[in-house]
Amino acid sequence: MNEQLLRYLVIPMAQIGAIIGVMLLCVMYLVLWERKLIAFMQVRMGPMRVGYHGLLQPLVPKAADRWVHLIAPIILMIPALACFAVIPFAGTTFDIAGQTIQPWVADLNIGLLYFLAISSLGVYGLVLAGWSSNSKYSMLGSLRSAAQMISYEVPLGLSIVAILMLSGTASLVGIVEAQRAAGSWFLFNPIYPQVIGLFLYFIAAVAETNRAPFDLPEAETELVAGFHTEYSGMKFAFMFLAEYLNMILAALIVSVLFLGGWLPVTFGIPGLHGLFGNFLPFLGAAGAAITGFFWLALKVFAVLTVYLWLRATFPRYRYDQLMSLGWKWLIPLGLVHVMVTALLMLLRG
Amino acid sequence: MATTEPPEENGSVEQAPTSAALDRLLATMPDAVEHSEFQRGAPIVRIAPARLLEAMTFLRDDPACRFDLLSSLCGMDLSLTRTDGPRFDVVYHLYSVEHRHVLTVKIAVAEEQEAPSVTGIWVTANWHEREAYDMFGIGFAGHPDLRRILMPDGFDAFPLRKDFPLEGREKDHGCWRRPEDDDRYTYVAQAPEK
Amino acid sequence: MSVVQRPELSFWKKIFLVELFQGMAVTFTHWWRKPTTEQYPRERPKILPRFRGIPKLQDHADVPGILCIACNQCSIICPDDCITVHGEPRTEGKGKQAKLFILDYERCCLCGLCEEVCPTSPVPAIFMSHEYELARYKRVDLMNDMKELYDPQPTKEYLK
Amino acid sequence: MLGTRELEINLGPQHPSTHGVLRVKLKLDGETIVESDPVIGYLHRGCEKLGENRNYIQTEVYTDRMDYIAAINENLVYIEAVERLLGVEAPPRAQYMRVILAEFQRIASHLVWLATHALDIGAMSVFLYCFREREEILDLIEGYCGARLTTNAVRTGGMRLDFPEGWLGSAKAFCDEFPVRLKEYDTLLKTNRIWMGRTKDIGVITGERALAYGLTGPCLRASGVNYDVRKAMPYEVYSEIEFDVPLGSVGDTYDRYLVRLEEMRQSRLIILQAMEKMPQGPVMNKVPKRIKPPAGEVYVVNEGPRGELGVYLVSDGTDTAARCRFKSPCFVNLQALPELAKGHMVADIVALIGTLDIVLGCIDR
Amino acid sequence: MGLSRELQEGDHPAILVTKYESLFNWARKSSLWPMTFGLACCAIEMMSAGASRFDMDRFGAGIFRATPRQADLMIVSGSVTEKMAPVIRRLYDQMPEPKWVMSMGICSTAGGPFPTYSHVQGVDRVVPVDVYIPGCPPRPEALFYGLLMLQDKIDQMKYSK
Repeated sequence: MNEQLLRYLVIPMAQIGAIIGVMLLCVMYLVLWERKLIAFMQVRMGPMRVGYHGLLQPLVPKAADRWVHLIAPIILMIPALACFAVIPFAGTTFDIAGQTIQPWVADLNIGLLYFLAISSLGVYGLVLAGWSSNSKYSMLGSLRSAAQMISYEVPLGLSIVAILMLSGTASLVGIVEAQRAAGSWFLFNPIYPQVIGLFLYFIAAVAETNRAPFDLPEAETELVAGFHTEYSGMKFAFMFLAEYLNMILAALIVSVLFLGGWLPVTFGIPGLHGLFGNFLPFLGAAGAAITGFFWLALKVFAVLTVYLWLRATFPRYRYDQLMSLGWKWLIPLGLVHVMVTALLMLLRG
Repeated sequence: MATTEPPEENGSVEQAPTSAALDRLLATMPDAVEHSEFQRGAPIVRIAPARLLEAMTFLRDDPACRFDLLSSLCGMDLSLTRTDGPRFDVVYHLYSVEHRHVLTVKIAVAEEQEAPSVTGIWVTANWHEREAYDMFGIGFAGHPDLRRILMPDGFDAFPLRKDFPLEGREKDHGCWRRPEDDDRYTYVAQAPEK
Repeated sequence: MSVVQRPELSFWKKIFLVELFQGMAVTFTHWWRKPTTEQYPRERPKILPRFRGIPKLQDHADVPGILCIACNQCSIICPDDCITVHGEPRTEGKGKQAKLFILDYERCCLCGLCEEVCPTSPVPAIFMSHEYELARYKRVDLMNDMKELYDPQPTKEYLK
Repeated sequence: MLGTRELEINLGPQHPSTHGVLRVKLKLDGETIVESDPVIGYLHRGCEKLGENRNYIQTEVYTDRMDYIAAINENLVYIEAVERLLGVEAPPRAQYMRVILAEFQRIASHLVWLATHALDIGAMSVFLYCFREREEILDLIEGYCGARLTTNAVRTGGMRLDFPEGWLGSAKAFCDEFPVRLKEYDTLLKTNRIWMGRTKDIGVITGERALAYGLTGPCLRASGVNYDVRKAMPYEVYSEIEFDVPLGSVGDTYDRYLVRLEEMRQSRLIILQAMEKMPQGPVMNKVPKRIKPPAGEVYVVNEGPRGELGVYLVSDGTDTAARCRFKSPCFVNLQALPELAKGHMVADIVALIGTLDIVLGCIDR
Repeated sequence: MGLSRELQEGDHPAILVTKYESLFNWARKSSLWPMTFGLACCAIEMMSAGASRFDMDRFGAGIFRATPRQADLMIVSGSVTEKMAPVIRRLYDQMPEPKWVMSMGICSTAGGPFPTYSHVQGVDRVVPVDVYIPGCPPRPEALFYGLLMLQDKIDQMKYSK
């Protein structure tokens, strides 16, 4: 009884707590990194005055307001957090105080589908937010956002189909294991390097998370602030958090699907293949888990940096151009990509 | 009646200035021109208000004039200097891209009169005439959308008239402060007392 | 006169997103460039000699007493009517000197016309100083009489 | 039961992309603009009334604050009007100085335009790069006249002061560096597919229509009409300087972008030529201390960065003008917005407001 | 930093309340989010202040929010006209508490060089103002000086509710 309570309640709860805590911290520093990086790209300094080079900046909270029309930000926030449940942060299980800890909350065999399903829920939050605000700007913003997210689910799914074919499983842990078995990241897969897949996924993910150059729903110069124009205080903070959580999530999925998840950066390079699998051999399996987490974090960081880099560089698409890009270019490209993958697997595999 | 005065002594030009467009206008419709002169080398012509549209259409379309750009249109309050005549002038500054020449056209409008609108000749006159209406209260007959442009819709005077004070009237300046605005936070000038 | 060229993307550039990567390269190189930021208030900005800061009064060693002769030129030329000068007979020599000099910084638009018309020699009595840090919590604090116009403003310095 | 209704939306007056306090009433069908009506006057400060109440020297201060992005050009046209009323001229060196400063101001103004236009379309870095270059020009302007924006630099009968020592050297250094920076903007925007997609065939206006609307400046020239006051009615020493007037062929937002960028290059060439040709000598002619022009009237136009700046001064022989009318190019250009915007999407309206390059201070006066 | 200063003065009687207050004040002053609210000439200087050379982001006040609901600092930069004043009042009312107002430039401080029929003679007729920054327009450094003064003011703020 006690044992089961520990295994099925306490540990998952602790894991969830840890994930939420770490992720919220990540979001804070992601915002700071965004401000800093873009500042560097624009030859200025960014936040400098709170703590050393501004490192305490993100700890500063915003003032809270009354809790009316609260539900929309929560609907935005919960799927974003729920998706983290299936993300494997490292590869090996380890023991703490006699309990085997897995570095993921749940290894669902339909993990990828779960992710797709849950993350699409967020669009309801946007629509509700836009509708309930009773403001035309918010309405336009949320409508744009909904249309955009629905359109870009398709190329997103198509790019994932190829991965599913290569790995033969929808479990995220399984996908990374498949990359380990294949001997290289799926990005450099010997059968068919998934460069187009990565490209497709990346573009679609940027659009899904409403980031530049696809940040139409909150296009500041057109729609003031889009669907959250009328939000302030805590509710706005929720929306803000959800947006950045989604960014981190998208980067995590990119890393897991294409960049080998917790596998080291050198994985797949002949000669360096097995190196850097474990920085902390004296900790045993836990050391391997920490190392895996480190590599994953590094990859996520790199992907996020590219995100921000795009934001610093490009102008914004117009709504109809965005749609035509999605439907006329990305979806056909995705279909061709799936077919080519299938064909090459048939020929070479 | 058309009269051409010699250029003023203190103008910056030495020889008598000429204007082909002005000559052409004087030759074609001499009865529409009330007065013409040169000031600082620039031709100025005063036209009878009733003949304005005809003259302006001619000035725009005639190949020797071709004033295709209405550079500026403004009103002017002459109540201090022209006490016996109509109160306002409407001044049109024309330019021709093709011939690179200029012409200033004026008409006189009394306070209760309306000037003919030239929006049918140059689209750009639309806002200029709205501004002249807003600032001087000059009406423009035939204007498609004559309402205030710079001042708020409810404003009840014409600020560029000479009898309107620069500072405005007492009622022009509102106050939007509310009693609850003050002292919402107690502000302590020095460090908190111990 | 010449007509500007409208560039079109060639087919290969279109396919391989060349211009997008070039753009990203530009931002990338800026990443490593030295930031141009001036770290006010830690670094003081470089003030150019002709900078027109807030106007102030000054005296000169060659002229005994108050330099300002209360000629009212500055208050006449001032487009904002923010200067009020009253004179009294000069304590040393003949002529007038300023008794009351009020400058309303909340209206002064720093145009510099007062310094231009000031007839005193060898330096103008009213001059545009190089000070610019002049925020106040209250509007009343922005009215300055003669004493405050001579002395440096009691501003709080922020150095960090 | 179900019906479609046009959505009415208010853009501004507090809106990040209206460049100030412009309000545009939009009627939308979905995201397509059916009708737009700019509402102006939120910055109407009564400059013309002040021009009739202040004397000629004081009014120059107000010209600074009308077109606050290009104050020197606005100063220049006003002072030229006063000079022509008075019948005086500036000495040659002062005329060259005016040309140099006006062209620097034109570059700075176009940089602000590019920055805000790019920011409206979402290119954030271009905004900051442009402002970096603009800071260098502002340093030059501040080094000459002592203020960054409200310059008050030109005086009736010449210039107040000569260039300070070393000024021409730093101006030359800026001109040498500038083409590299322009090249960066080109890389980021000119051939960028998103930028082209957002600007090509947006807000097309034909030359004939543009003239009827009274558009001037780059907006007119992008439609292919060759009208530049600097060439058509040369003032100061523009007749002695060789430069090119860039024209567009289509008259869309992209053409206006290209024309303005080319104008920056031409302005740089004008500055370099003027610095070379500039003679030594006095910078101020003798003018009376109290300016009392004889009665008469004058209408003077100049080529500002946004188009034809005009000043109509009527003197009644006193030291205060009887009528002081400022013709602003932005006021006229903005009038064309409804025609440009019709049938485009709501996202394009910010690109269109940007491309017209409006300054609200200049519109409302 | 207000926090460290408070910590040095450790012998404050109501230590818990003070710490709570100073933490909140420190948080608020270090993360002022201004609203993009350009009115006239000063708005251009405000844009300069946000751009590379001066970089308002250094003060934590760099995120210009387009909507009043997410901003806590309104920088009234430039001429306020009688036509604009009701709009300013409405935007101010839409801002969440706590909120601060800075009046940038002489036009908004007292009407400046425009004593005319259409110009509000001081934005304090419209909204309560915390800091006045004269200058026409103030240099970006002068704006930062005002910002620092405002941070000082927030530092010493007490909660009346």
